[in-house]
Amino acid sequence: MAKSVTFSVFRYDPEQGRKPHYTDYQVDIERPGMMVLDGLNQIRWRQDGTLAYRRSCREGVCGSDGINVNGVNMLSCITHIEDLKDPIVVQPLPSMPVIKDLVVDLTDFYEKFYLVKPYLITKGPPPSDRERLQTPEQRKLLDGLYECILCACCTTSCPSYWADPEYLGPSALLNAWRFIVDSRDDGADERLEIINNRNGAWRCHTILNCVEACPKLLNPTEAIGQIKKTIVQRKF
Amino acid sequence: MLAKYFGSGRSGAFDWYFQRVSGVGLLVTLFLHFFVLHYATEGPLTYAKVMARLSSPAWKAIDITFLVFAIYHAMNGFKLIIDDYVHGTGLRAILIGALWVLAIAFLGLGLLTIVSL
Amino acid sequence: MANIDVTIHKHDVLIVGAGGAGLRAALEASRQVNTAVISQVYPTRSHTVSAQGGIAASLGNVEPDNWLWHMFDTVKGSDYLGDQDAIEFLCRTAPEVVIELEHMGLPFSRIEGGTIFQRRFGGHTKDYGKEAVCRACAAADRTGHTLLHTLFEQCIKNGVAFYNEFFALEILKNEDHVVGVLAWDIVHGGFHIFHSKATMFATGGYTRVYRTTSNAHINTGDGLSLTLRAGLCVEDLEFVQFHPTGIYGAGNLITEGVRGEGGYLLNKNGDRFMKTYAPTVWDLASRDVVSRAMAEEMRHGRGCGEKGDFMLLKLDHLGADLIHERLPGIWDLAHVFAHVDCTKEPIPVTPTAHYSMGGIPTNRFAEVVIGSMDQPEQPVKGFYAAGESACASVHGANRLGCNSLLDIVVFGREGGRKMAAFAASLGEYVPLPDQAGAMGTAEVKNLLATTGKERMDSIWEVLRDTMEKNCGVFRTEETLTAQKQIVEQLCRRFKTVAIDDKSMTYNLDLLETLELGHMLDFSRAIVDGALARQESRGGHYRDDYPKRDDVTWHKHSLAYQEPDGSIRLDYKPVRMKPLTVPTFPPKERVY
Amino acid sequence: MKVFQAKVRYKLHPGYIAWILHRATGIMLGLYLFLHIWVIHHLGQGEAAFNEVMAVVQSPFFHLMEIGLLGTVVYHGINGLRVVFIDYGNLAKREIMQKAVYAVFAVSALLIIVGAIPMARLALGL
Ligand SMILES: Cc1cc2nc3c(=O)[nH]c(=O)nc-3n(C[C@H](O)[C@H](O)[C@H](O)COP(=O)(O)OP(=O)(O)OC[C@H]3O[C@@H](n4cnc5c(N)ncnc54)[C@H](O)[C@@H]3O)c2cc1C
Ligand code: HEM
Ligand code: SF4
Ligand code: F3S
Ligand code: FES
Repeated sequence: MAKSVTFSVFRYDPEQGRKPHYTDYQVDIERPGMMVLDGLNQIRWRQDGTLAYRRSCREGVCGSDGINVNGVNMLSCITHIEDLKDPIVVQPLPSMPVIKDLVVDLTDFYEKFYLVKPYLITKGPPPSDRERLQTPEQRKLLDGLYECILCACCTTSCPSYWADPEYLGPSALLNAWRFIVDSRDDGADERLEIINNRNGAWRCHTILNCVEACPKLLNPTEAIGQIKKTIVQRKF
Repeated sequence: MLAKYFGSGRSGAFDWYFQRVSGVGLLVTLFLHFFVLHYATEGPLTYAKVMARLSSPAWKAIDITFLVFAIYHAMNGFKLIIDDYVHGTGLRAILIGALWVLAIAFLGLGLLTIVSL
Repeated sequence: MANIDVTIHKHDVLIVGAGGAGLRAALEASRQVNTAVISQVYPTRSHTVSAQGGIAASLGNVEPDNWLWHMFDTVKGSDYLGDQDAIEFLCRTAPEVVIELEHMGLPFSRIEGGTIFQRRFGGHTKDYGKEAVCRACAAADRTGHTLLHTLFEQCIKNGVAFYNEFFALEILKNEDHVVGVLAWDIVHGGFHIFHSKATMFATGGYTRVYRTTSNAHINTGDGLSLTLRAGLCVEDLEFVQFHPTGIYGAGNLITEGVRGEGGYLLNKNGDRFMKTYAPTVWDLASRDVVSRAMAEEMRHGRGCGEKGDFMLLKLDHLGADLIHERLPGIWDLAHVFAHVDCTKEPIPVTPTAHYSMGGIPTNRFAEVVIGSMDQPEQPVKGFYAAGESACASVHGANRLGCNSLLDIVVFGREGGRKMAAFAASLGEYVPLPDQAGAMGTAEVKNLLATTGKERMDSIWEVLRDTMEKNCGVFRTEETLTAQKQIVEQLCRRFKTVAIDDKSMTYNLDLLETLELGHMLDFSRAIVDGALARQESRGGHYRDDYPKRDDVTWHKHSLAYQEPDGSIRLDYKPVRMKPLTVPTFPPKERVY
Repeated sequence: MKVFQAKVRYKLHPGYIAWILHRATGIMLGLYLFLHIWVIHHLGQGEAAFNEVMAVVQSPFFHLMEIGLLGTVVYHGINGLRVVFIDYGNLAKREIMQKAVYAVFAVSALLIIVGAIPMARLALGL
């Protein structure tokens, strides 16, 4: 197994005044099942300590490490090196300002998320001594929505977002829908008001890149479709 | 930054919905139009053949529906594209305004043609 | 390089760490006073997001339950080292805080009738140990994720100030009063002093010092060594929990919920070996017991695979439907990290370093305290701790599954309240000391100026391998003495370590090296504590002292750092008196 | 701190290709529509004007162009249906979405070929 693969990594350091460039590294395949993150760690620890990237949980649940590998957005920690074509081209998430190397500025992404009021909004007080009731069927509506880890893989893969940075983007919309369909929530009106905007749901052209990109196998397009239909239903 | 998301005029719900409605409408009328024109009519198109068909009121009605759908759909489609790529509010207003003028002009022209035949 | 800007911020309450504990505290405090949170990562990247199985509370939705049984289980699980006042508070408050979470919007799974779904979990029993009980309130197998996200959402709603991607470097003290924290802005570079009236550490666990671990890269226990360096003590670090079911080769956790739902462990002969080690609850015994049983099986050549170094966790008999509904995340993990479709085949597992029972000593109000055998505990003014980085101590020598998420919300909330009250009562800010942050700024500046060949990786490699070998599931005088020397030697090497990256912007090299410094510091406390403790209790198992020794060792270890970096040990008694109920006296622990 | 905007280079997924084609065909159709109305307007000018236009339009070259038009319309129309069914159907489902795109390609190709045969005959004067 003394094989190695080439990582062609996007490098950019704002302090060096140098244009972005790609540096090739040889990564040794030490064991089967190595992930792209293991490769990046190997480079950082053994070859070039200046490489910067984000990571935390290393098991695909925290959403730190969305990057673009061979032209596709993914989480480095759950992408097997052996499933990729050599050389492996590693880039930061597209369309976001690059802070350094693979680290991008996600401020805009987070602000879009805050904008859709991603928290339970209730009008009446909850029962004093027990949980609000929600049937398993009602709870099932949240499946495929609440699992979002805010990794930004979807939004940064969306050509509509590239073209129009004011677009809310699939992740924010999916999270909005997560609350709108929650049987305990009373904030649908407020949220739909915000989303029913030229930069809201209507900028989605059902391109489906977001669905291809989502590492948690969620389906933002479907959620956006629900939002559109709901708004249309309420209007006409 | 919130301000951007509020009160910027038309929401887009109407545009979106009727893009679909007109699209499906078009699918039907366009099919008829295309089929009749290119397959159902025998041999080379002549003035007489076209006029004969067009002067029947039923055909006029169909063609008018087709025209309205098509103009709306195309104009709205172009608006969608302008919305995507033009971010300056002023420029966008001008372009979309121009689009409206163009669309109405061609609608008039088309109607005139159909009715006057 | 010599001049790096220092920016000063003022907030009534400052919380370091945006995991469940930090966020719960922030939410509570922000209702009353100006509150800020600094975190090394964006809040939802905190390690709490990984928690799978559930949060314990005796709601009794599925079958009758009672907080006293929960308390009994927790005391017994802790191998009688837990402080019983804190444990009573924990278990009694549990239903209230869980319901509160639901009211905040946490998407718990539900049962018919619409109440919160509960499942069985290791060590949780009914009627004082009779049989397993459904006590773990769960959102599928993503309970931590939903908990963290829900708390974060509420914090957004409440306008808590977040300083994300800030790395705490030093605790600032004026005399014996904690007045804030010095931090490094990871994204832009630069020092920031956070001046506060009350400061909480909720910096999470420390098991990244082991090679096989279920923990995130960021779980490097920084909070503990910062506390040590501030001249305060840490408690019970030798108690590290090894979770029985980490994915073989990777360490990622397979929740105990799998066994709660009916999965079980097999050895190479296909035997359910747990029946001999825990005749009552079998696979649902406490974690230390199961991990040790597995290690024991492997020692006796009954492990699976060529090297006999893993066991099999079988769950395919549960049926694909149940797995996809209740354990969808587990299916993913097994698929991605073990190449196994767990609806068809068993998952190869080994014990994996999982949870840090030890931490910054606190009382049940999340106030950091200092005490000793003959000196009653005294709060440190303005300093609080909660969550995995704290030691209340509700987990004693071994934590029960699902008690940690409970711990972080109960003591996070309590700490938040206490801090808000303290900050309000304080009136004026206690001034910053002269030369505030001199130590932390020097540490960073020195690293940025280093040249040399020693690299952090070669030191860390050795540290995590040897900690696992010498200070893991089984320990002896011999291995621990060896480990003590190894860590000392690594500390010496660390003095000459150099970093490649000298830039201010997102300098990961700097961060990882700082973190390694932290790990080395508290590893010494782990090893020294373990070496001194000549008994076996909970997560600390000494082959040379296989019995629990309540006469000599029924006490908490405390570790202080000497100026030369070595560790001085001290001890304090276990708080045996609960708040309202009689004490559960130490008994032999059988499951 | 200066920040750099990464160049977008994204792998083409079926859905992405389908959208690019839809947009391209949409623009072409829109332009054609306006042209078409202009041309047909000449019908109103009487038989002579009509025949003049027709003489041009009935040439083999234009018949071949019409095949292009057919292709554009058919693809845009069929894909338009897919787009409608993404929201008012279940074509956004992960398991189906790619298949739906391929189906659109296949059906369009089929229709185009079937439709093009008589036109090609006309064009080539067969
Ligand atoms: C895989 C797994 C599954 C688990 N499952 C369960 C379960 O089912 N039930 C249960 O009860 N428990 C479970 N646990 C345990 C539980 O998840 C953790 O103990 C708990 O989440 C810890 O929360 P915390 O808030 O204390 O710390 P964390 O969530 O770890 O947060 C630590 C915070 O501190 C910050 N921080 C750290 N160092 C610094 C620094 N130097 N400067 C600035 N910020 C810093 C980090 O950014 C982070 O925000 C599980 C643990 C694991 C690993
Ligand atoms: C004369 C015929 C037609 C013209 C001129 C035309 C033109 C256009 C244009 C310019 C667009 C915008 C493209 C874009 O948003 O990228 C568009 C979009 C669309 N068209 Fe057509 N089209 C025609 C026929 C049809 C037909 C027959 C359908 C079938 C149902 C259809 C369905 C759609 C749909 C659904 C969209 C919206 C795409 C979106 O919102 O992303 N169109 N069309
Ligand atoms: S929807 Fe998927 S891709 Fe998008 S942010 Fe959430 S988890 Fe990431
Ligand atoms: S990629 Fe973009 S356009 Fe819509 S379907 Fe996804 S959000
Ligand atoms: S490191 Fe957490 S998702 Fe990859």
